[in-house]
Amino acid sequence: MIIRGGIVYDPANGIFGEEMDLCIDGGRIVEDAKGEVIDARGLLVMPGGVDAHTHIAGKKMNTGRIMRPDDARLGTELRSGVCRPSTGYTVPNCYAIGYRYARMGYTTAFEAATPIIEARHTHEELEEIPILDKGALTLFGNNWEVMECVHDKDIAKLAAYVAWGLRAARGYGIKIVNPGGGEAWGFGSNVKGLYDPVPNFDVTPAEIIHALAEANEMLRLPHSIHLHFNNLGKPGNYTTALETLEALEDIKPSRMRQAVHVTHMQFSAYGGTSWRDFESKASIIADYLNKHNHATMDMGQLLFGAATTMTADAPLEYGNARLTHNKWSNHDIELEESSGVVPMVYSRKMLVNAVQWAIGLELALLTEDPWKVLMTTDSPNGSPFVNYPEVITLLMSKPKRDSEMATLHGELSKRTSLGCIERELDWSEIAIMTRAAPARILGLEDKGHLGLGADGDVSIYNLSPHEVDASQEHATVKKALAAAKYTIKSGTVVCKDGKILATPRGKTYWVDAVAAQADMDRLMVDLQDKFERYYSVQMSNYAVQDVYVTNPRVVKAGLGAGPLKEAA
Amino acid sequence: MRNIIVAPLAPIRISVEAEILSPDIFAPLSMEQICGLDVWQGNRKRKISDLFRVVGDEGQVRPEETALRLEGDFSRVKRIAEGMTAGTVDVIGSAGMHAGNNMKGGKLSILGNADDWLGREMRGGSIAVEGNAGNYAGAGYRGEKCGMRGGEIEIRGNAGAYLGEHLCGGDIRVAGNAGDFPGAANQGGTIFIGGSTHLPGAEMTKGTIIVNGKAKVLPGYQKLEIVTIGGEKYQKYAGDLVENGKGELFIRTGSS
Amino acid sequence: MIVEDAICSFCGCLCDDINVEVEENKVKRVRHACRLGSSKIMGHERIRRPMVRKDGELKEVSYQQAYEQAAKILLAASKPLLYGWASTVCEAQKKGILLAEEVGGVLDSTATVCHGPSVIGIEEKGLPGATLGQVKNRADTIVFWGCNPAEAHPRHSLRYSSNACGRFTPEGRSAKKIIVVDVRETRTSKNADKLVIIQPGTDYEVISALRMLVAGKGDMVPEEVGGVAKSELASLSEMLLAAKFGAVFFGLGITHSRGRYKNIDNALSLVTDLNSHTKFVIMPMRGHYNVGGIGQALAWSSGYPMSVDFTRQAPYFNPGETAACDLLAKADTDAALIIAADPASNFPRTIVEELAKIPIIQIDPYENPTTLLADVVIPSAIAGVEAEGTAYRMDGLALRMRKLVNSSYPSDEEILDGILESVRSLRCSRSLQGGLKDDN
Amino acid sequence: MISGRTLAQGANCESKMSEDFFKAASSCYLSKEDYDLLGLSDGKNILLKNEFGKTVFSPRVDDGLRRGIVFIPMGPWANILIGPDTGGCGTPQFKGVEIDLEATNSPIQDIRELFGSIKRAEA
Repeated sequence: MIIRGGIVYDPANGIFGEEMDLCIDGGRIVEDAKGEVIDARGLLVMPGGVDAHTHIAGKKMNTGRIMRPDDARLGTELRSGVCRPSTGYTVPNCYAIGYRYARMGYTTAFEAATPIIEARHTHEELEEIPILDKGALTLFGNNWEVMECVHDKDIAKLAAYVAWGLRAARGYGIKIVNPGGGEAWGFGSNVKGLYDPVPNFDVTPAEIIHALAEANEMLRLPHSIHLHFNNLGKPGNYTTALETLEALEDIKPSRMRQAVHVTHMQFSAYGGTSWRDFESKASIIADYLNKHNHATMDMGQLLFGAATTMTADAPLEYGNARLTHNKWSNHDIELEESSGVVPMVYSRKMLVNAVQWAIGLELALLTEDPWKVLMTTDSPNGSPFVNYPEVITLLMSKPKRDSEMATLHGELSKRTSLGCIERELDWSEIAIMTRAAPARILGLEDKGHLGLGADGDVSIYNLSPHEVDASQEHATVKKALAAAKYTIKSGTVVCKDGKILATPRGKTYWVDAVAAQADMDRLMVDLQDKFERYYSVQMSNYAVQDVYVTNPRVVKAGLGAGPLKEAA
Repeated sequence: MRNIIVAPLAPIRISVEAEILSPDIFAPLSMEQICGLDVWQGNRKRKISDLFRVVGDEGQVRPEETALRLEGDFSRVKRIAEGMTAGTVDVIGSAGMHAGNNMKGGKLSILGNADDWLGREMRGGSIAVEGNAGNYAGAGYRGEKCGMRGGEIEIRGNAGAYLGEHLCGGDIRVAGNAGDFPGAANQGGTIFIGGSTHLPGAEMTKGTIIVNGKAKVLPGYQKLEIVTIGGEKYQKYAGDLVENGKGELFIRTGSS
Repeated sequence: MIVEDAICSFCGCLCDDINVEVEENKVKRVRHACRLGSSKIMGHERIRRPMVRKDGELKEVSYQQAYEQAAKILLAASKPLLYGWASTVCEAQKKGILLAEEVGGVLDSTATVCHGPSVIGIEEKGLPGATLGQVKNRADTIVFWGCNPAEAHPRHSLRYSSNACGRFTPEGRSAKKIIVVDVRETRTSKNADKLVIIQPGTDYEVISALRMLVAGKGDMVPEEVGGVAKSELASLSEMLLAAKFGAVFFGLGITHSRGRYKNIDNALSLVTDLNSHTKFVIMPMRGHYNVGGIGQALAWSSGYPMSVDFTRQAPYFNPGETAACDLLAKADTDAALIIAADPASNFPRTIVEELAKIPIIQIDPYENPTTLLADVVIPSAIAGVEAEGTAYRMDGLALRMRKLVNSSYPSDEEILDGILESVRSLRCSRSLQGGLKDDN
Repeated sequence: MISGRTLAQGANCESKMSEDFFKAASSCYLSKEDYDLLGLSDGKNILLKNEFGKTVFSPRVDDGLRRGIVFIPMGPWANILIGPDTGGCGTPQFKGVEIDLEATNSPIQDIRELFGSIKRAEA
């Protein structure tokens, strides 16, 4: 396949809006190719989009679907052509997830949170999602074995457990959600801060996070720890955010990447002492990130309208349910986690929601280096992913932000600095925040760029980047981003003019990390005891079998994995 | 007024979904165009004229100038007058499920019985049923917070269970009895029941329910004073206190 | 040969510690399973060959002939019902969902005569739940409301609930409070610390009274609710509030009674309210071993967990309208594919009489009353014994069922594949002849 | 009347044509008082009927039942007494059904008799 004459943005390879041809053969970018010619003359061309943090599969997602038939009916699209029927808006069915991401030019999406014991379910759903390459992060932050290793300061055994857990879950990396809080929720309480001990385990969230970061680097995992802070979603929590980031300054990354990725920072950049005096502290967070290089983040942008909040932060969800008097699902997971799901509507009339909306944008605009901040909505927590074009246009257009702010609460300008921010992102920066940076942050070498050997994932938009002024013509930009002219996945046109033409099966990434045998042996003694006494399933029935990952892409890590190729 | 008559050509076995039976759809179309409209019978898409005799005045008009008369047994025809905004629909017989669903204006009259989900999520207009209505009259869809938000439903016979579930506004009057749980999670509408019912106003937070017959009252209702409405004495209750509700429930004295 | 840690395919407990002794491809002995599980794994007299009804009699045919006959029936129907799905694995369920889409049918599971009302209740309120191991490790107070696990889920108590020992419950039964709420004494209530007998059909009122008591508004509760004295309810409420970790398990006693899903709705609210005071979770006691799985698979593929109508090429969901019993009671379906279920036994008789009026395809390992009414009978391997695959436990945990013995019968998945192929080739040849949909 | 799961019914629910299932599912449990009041004794059967249908069961005493409550294992015999109305939520009301009962000498229909009487539509 030859993609002819596009205006290409490939920031990972230093290409910023150059007219050039791209060739794909055997599913990869090559020097030269024959076959189908795609006319992209004058059009915006970028690598396929990569979403490093989204909720697309597993128990939480299905719980959201089951409790929300009201949401399912909103997104109904008929079965037609190669497509099975779509339903849902905030909690779409598996098919809709694949089609809608592909329609926007995305080709890769990572599920953000899976407990090991429920990973089989996650993979069942990932397998049903068409087109996309995907992976799932594995939850470790409230796991008994983790806390016991942390308590014993036994990082080697912890690393062995992480390796074992990733393999059992066919998981990609370490996700930590409200560390210690999930365990405390087992008896209905929470941890209050980074140094508040976890009941019954005599460890602090700070210790858990730090130890997991050490284990992460000991195993040379492709991704860093992926962290959802304590106290998330609470006024005044920016201090927890800063404290946590400071506590990780000494972590030496084992690869050329961050030491910690902080997810949906919007929910952790809150000032004030209550919802009454709630205000943005985005500038302080951005300032910290500008001065330090060990951390990256994603926005977790919130948009007005319907959302479904779903997180392993179960106490937060109970709070949400009581606050909004909405439906509440909770799911505690033996020895490992807890979680919750609550539907939500963010209202333009609510000052709190307006401030939240502004915080996400401030974070992205005040952080100078676009490689440090990803465009996400923590879908469907801040808003469903189909609204990414709205977020991108807000980032690219000051007039759009101003006209939006004019419709919001009058107090807003006192609570955030968004109105004073002149910065408008350009296509290079957007390409970084939606393609190059998520791939690099995740450690996906073949994604997010268009260099030789990269995956043949390309998105082409019906938009001339040199002619359209994204600042003024934001409506045109939004329309173009919502329905790609072409989405090409591994060299196959999967979507043309917003219509799905093919639904190939995507790959599932997982990390096979090797730990020292002696540590693994010590670990097994612990685990056998846990399965005999505490788990409700047998150890032999626990791990995800190969049959659940039919198109795996195994990334080797850990001991003996050899020096890893670095991203450009 | 432009009059259009629709009548089944033969008894209907597999139910028909005919959301096009609405003044809003018919008004701007010629008779030929109307006859070409699709309805669904199971997985078969059919022309309306395959299943129904359709006759009426020609002339493109506005919905409020359109009178639709459905003659015969429409009890297996669903979604009659869905979303209608104006005009009239008279069913000279019984109507199937979801009649007047999401209705916004105009008038729907049903001479016979109405099946379940009559006036589901209705926002305006009026519905009158001479016979009985099924379950969920004036209710919402599964999982939604709001059912009927406005308009009026009058049922001269009995109503089924879950009458006005999640009611957010509007008035429902039932001359006869109502099934279990009328006005459950009522958030601001009014329900009048001429006969008896069971457990009215479960989790009601706002709104009013008046029962002239017998009704078992939930433990979350606080007994207040006796009041007189329209010359009759009623026991007033406030609730449902399980939800800190401020709804008002009136049950005619001597009946509970 | 002994298969260790086999997973039992009877009830929603999915006990996964079963040892099965197999000799010459036959199950000889089952260890650790309860009576229900052993009976299931040991097996019974089978249907031998596929059969098609001719002149009123079922006659043996080849599998291919049976698939083609099934395809003809499904394609001739304007609203075929594809019902059952609880006692088979997700791999078959997924295939069934695809078949329902392709033939434009309504897919419903046995949940609609079981915990269907629970699902509707969850749609109203959500489900504050947990995995069973969480209950095992933490629960000091357990409520069985309208369920009788001693007879329906015999190992529940030992593995997960009343008699289980875990990290924070090392003393097992002796340190727990067990509460049973029912309309009668049961084997389960014999092991309880407290039994509250209520009048049939009063669950909703009793739960409302408990909610008032839990919220400290007991002074407004009448002296007697549902046949239970207020003092009795007050002591129950105190027991609930005294829990450090409470778990409510509920069964068909509450879903099948007057109030149906509203009972569950209110119970979910009670548990939510209790969480303002202490920790509480709630869970339905699912009957068939993978009735949870069809709910999960349907939800991720269609957005809805049961009773999904695909006739208009897009999923539509509305139990009360699209559930199997609704369609049959209103004679609003014209063919039925029944798999891994026995509606002739389990539906009300008047509904069975309606079912008998339409063509029926049955896929099942065993003869049962539905066989007596069926037009096409296709014997299958026993999922979870002779065929492996995924099942979801009552708490939503997915496990992989092991294959214990080989079978000469095709699996449910293979049979559905066969029917799907026949549907596609029949449709293809008909469209070549120009007459597709409107040929009835 | 309430219908529900029992161990014996459950253990035989995949061998419904068997004698064991017949024994398990064609029984009807009632309180001692009701049993005596109806003049039941060994060898006597009991006829249950309501607006939906009638059928004969083998009566047994269950001390856990209160007066006025009859328990029948779920199955095709019990289901003769269950109405088709799903109450708008898809599920028939299998429990809390009103019935009349009387002692009888009539035999219990076996499973084939039970279904032999159902009229099949002409193919």
